[in-house]
Amino acid sequence: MDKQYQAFDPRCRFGRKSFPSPIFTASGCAGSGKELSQFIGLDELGAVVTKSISVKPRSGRATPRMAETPSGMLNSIGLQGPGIDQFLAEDIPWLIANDARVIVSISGETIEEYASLARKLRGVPGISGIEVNISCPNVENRGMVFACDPVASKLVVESVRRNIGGELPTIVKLSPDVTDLVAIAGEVIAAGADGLALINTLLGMAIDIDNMRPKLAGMTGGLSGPAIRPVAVRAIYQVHAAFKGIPILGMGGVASGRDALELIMAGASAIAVGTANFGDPTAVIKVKSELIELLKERGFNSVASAVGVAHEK
Amino acid sequence: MDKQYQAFDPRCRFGRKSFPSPIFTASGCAGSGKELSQFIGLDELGAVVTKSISVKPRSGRATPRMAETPSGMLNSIGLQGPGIDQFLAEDIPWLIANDARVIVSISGETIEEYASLARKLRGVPGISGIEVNISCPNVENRGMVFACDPVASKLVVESVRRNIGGELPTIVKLSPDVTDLVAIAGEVIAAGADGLALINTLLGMAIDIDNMRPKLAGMTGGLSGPAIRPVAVRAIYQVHAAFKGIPILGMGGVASGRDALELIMAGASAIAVGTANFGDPTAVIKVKSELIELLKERGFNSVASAVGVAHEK
Amino acid sequence: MSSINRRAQQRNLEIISNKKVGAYHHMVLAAGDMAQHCSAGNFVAVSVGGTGSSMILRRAFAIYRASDRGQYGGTIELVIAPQGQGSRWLTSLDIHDVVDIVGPLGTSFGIPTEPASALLVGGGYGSAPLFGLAEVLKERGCRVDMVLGASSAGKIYAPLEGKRSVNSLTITTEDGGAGIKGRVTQVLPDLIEKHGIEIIYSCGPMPMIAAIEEISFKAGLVHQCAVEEAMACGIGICMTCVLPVRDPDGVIKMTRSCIDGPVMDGSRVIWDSLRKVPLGTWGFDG
Amino acid sequence: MSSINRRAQQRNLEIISNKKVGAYHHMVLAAGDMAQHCSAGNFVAVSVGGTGSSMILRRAFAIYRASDRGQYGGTIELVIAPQGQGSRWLTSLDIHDVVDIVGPLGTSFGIPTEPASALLVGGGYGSAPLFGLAEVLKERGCRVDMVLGASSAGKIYAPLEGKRSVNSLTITTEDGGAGIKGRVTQVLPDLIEKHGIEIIYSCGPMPMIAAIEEISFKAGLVHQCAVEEAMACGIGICMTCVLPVRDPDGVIKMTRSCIDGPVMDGSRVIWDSLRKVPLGTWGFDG
Ligand SMILES: Cc1cc2nc3c(=O)[nH]c(=O)nc-3n(C[C@H](O)[C@H](O)[C@H](O)COP(=O)(O)OP(=O)(O)OC[C@H]3O[C@@H](n4cnc5c(N)ncnc54)[C@H](O)[C@@H]3O)c2cc1C
Ligand SMILES: Cc1cc2nc3c(=O)[nH]c(=O)nc-3n(C[C@H](O)[C@H](O)[C@H](O)COP(=O)(O)OP(=O)(O)OC[C@H]3O[C@@H](n4cnc5c(N)ncnc54)[C@H](O)[C@@H]3O)c2cc1C
Ligand SMILES: Cc1cc2nc3c(=O)[nH]c(=O)nc-3n(C[C@H](O)[C@H](O)[C@H](O)COP(=O)(O)O)c2cc1C
Ligand SMILES: Cc1cc2nc3c(=O)[nH]c(=O)nc-3n(C[C@H](O)[C@H](O)[C@H](O)COP(=O)(O)O)c2cc1C
Ligand code: FES
Ligand code: FES
Repeated sequence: MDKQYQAFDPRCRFGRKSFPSPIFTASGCAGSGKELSQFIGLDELGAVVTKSISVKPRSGRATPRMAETPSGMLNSIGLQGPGIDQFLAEDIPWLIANDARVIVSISGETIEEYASLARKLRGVPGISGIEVNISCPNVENRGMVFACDPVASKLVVESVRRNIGGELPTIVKLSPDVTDLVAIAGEVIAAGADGLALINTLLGMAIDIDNMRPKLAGMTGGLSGPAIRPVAVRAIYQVHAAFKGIPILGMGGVASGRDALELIMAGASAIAVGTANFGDPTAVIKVKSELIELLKERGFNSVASAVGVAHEK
Repeated sequence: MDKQYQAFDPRCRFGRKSFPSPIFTASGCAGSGKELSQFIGLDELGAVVTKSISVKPRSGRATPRMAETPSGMLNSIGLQGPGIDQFLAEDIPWLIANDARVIVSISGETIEEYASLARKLRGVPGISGIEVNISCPNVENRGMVFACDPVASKLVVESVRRNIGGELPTIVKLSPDVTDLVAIAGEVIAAGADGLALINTLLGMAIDIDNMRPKLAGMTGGLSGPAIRPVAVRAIYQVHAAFKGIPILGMGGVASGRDALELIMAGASAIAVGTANFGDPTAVIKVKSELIELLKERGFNSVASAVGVAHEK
Repeated sequence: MSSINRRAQQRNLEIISNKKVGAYHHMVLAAGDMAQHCSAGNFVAVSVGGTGSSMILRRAFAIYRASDRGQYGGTIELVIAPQGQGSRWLTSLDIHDVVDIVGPLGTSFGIPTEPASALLVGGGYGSAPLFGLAEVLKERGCRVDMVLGASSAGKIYAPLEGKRSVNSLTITTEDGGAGIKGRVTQVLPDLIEKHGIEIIYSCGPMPMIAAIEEISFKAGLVHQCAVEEAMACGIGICMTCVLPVRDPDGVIKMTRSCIDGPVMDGSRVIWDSLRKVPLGTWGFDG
Repeated sequence: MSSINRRAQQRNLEIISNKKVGAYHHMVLAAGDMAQHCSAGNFVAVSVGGTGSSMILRRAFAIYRASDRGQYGGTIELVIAPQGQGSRWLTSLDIHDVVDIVGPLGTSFGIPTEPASALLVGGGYGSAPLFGLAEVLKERGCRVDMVLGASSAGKIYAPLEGKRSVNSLTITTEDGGAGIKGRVTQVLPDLIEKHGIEIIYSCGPMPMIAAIEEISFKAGLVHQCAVEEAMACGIGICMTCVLPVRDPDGVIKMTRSCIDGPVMDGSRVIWDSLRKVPLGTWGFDG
């Protein structure tokens, strides 16, 4: 069959769910979805990954909450959000009514909070998956971030899996700020993760040399954007090398189809776009069309067939 | 006394040594010193920190050894160098003859190699300090990087301190790629470090989407440049908060006086400039004069008085 | 759920004029039909630095004027202070260069349904959106008095044609280089009394707006202010630009200034908790 | 210890011409006295992207010509292929724009002390340094034949004035769009025999140079080549630009192409181990 007539298959798969596009929005980088829908059709996305939702409403941190850095930015939002109940009553129905596939990102301060969020989400019609954001301080263990602790990470994932059932894919989002990422990935996979999301932001700080204080009210913040892409590629490559069968939602500094393809060749099955949305509200659409063009140019007839090709000799 | 007539004190101190300028070159980013001396007077630097030197000559890695990334670069040189004996016979005398103060960076694959390097350096006339680069794979422990292992880090520093004597300040260079940097800093301080160098590069990777392979022959490489500055500021801030008395040689993405001041306010006592030298061979001189100007504008009459001011309430 | 300005579009606009005026640059962009959707108080988000730039976030600029007729079709005008890297890049552009703009964004100044006596107070480039507002108010039969303040004379932006649309213009500078020496707040009480002011509109640095709200509250006036918080996206998706605002039900929420602002009811903002999360805020967890 | 070109300086140079020629841009820079220090084979390291750029490393460009007289004083000329972000930025600059340049850098082509018959072989923009070399060789009484190859006709850089300085010019293109269809290496053996070539100079892609060295070796000729390895600094301080080279004592060392090159003795480079560290290299540890 002539190459140009061959259908291109852009799908990707996490657990039991298949998604029609490999480009997602990253958690916390698409508002409620509604705002972005003015610029793009949400149905063109693989899924909207919601901002991480907590059990209770959260005001988030004081401002300043952001600082631009070279090819990146720091944020310290503090998971501002309406809490799971209002979220399920308002945000989710709107997204579904507007043809978006939805992956709900959840965050907790205790293992029980994660379990309780999973119970609330189990059986909610229309959602396509759960992303477990474990880059949150564990109040039961001196505020040590779950994702930095293999045991706590594992316990969170086990309790989510127990409560969510087998239907909804559980994607666990890891932090790159650890000595041994592969070990932590191994723990959460053993605990039942259907996929991994790599990477969350790097811990960073900026200081205002005029007022001589940290620029962010929260002192430290999460570093995102193109600056961190090499760390994302490395993380995805390492984890894919160790666990070939586990799909990875890759993210970290993707702003073009070339960037997305880099992460896919490292081992990501799909790509989430975060910070780039701030600079360009149509970024996801551009990334998607550029990516598919680049894949076709290279003779791939599906996204899946390019996943991890940089590992081949 | 009128502010403009007040003498400005640019000195910094590590252990028993005082350095006349707070700006150093970062290890591996100034060649042998000779190349840079065509553009700048080496005596204007606090010190030249040499490329990390090994016991034996090393060819380093295959090429490509570098890839540019957004506001940063990846390198995988593999510690190419002549070995300590030729280094002491040729590089050191040249540097001293050209009025450079010298901090010798050492790297080993075993604890015994670090000890042996320290013995060779003990009593070498004219050198002003040792920087212990522990971001090297430990061949006695499955290649795990020393700096990622608190126990191995401590053992290295203890053996260097034992062999180097009390005269030469020992500055230990840490990797940011760890879960708990403050814990590792604590270990090396307990083992006798006179100062810390923060930060070494972050582990990263880039993939060439045309040939579909990692861009670097060594697959992964060290990410440096402005992209990582927020991580450097955070690392310095955290470590200075925990160990106020220990001087820090701050580095990571410094390319201007403003950048240097940011790291100083976070807690660095002196600054090393690395990647910026590649983009601008006179970077160190510009950083130095801009820094001193900025400090004076803010009413500081010494570098030391600005160290860590961002911690004050 | 509040939502983004429904008229917002993303466009590449050509610069048709870029002139230094005092401490600022006055920039005119050929905006096509974007111009006709702009209301006084709206802003645009401008991409800075060009391809390969290390600056990844847009910069917000108040729309100084928007006009949908004229030689170039619709135009949008901005008043830009060259401060940091992004604004300096923008002001260094040449005529015919093209900039990537998202706009119009945010809320606009509410216009009284009946003619009223309005006082417009601007600090620095904060005067920009007030001239367009003044024109609208005049058209609606309002009396419009204006006070502009800045640290020095060069930082007062008050073009001739702008002055025509106001009944009186008072200028204050902190160094006394032009007008009255001091701050805008010093002259407000007298002006409020003298002109029988019923509504205050303000735009400028946050401490200035906070001080105006105090005066406005004491005088029992309506106060619409355009706030300025650091914004990463300008379109409501990043949650960086929040400030504590009391909603109609009395609940304090961390509210996005890019979509529920920049124009807000001054009496609803918790001014003494700016850059803080006040105790009792919805979801307060600290 | 080898050392950096002693004549290297850092300067801001004004662009006085920037013209598209085939697939390339020919750029002329007002270089003042930097021009008089350049020899054929030297390169310059150019800062790209301007302030606020995310590109932090310089780009190396061979000096096409350097002239120390003329309307603008000394000039340096470059031939630039717009490939990636940096070169595209550079070729998009206007006349009077200023670029930050470090140069001249690296080694230059060695000139025979006695007149000799020389063959100059260039691939793509690799022809650039060969025209200046041809002039010098002609002045020294050498016979100069030239072969230029590229994938297609647009990628042959061979300006009229350049052609004047050679005795013969053979062109090869892979698609046959100009000259002989094929690669430069196909035509070399005949030319070597026909013109009694004693020395080969080459510049172009590394696989081309490797193939030329094979021919040169078989024919027992001297071969000076200008190599191209990715360079982060261009001045010998980063150790990224190395390749395996046998030194005069027969020891293979990973040698910096920015200061011990770009011009090297082709017979010393370990061509079958390019991008590798050959077994037996000094300090080999893998
Ligand atoms: C609603 C709104 C309207 C504005 N209108 C105008 C206007 O009409 N004219 C004008 O000159 N400027 C205006 N600004 C400020 C403008 O957006 C830029 O912040 C300012 O030009 C400095 O950016 P920079 O790139 O030069 O500085 P940089 O130091 O490079 O900025 C770095 C980052 O900090 C942010 N930042 C820096 N200063 C401020 C500030 N004062 N307020 C908010 N964020 C800041 C920038 O947006 C950017 O993200 C407005 C800001 C907002 C939020
Ligand atoms: C000694 C020397 C002489 C050169 N002379 C010329 C010349 O006369 N004309 C010309 O057009 N180009 C020349 N080049 C190549 C030039 O330096 C750039 O590499 C090329 O323009 C691509 O850079 P970019 O910014 O457009 O691409 P990008 O993709 O943005 O480059 C990213 C990085 O990769 C490096 N890189 C990319 N391609 C190459 C390559 N082929 N060789 C080495 N490094 C590369 C770049 O230098 C840069 O650091 C020369 C290179 C060297 C080392
Ligand atoms: C403003 C902002 C808010 C974010 N909020 C969340 C969040 O709520 N939950 C989460 O898991 N990640 C959050 N992230 C991290 C992103 O989802 C993403 O992992 C990271 O930013 C790297 O991708 P990027 O470089 O494309 O932004 C946030 C990032 C930003 C910039
Ligand atoms: C090309 C290159 C070589 C380096 N070599 C060494 C080295 O030999 N030893 C070492 O401790 N650090 C080495 N580093 C790390 C730097 O000293 C520095 O810690 C790091 O690059 C961060 O600073 P920068 O962003 O200013 O470059 C090297 C960095 C680069 C870019
Ligand atoms: S600026 Fe992003 S939500 Fe307001
Ligand atoms: S390019 Fe840096 S050493 Fe050659």
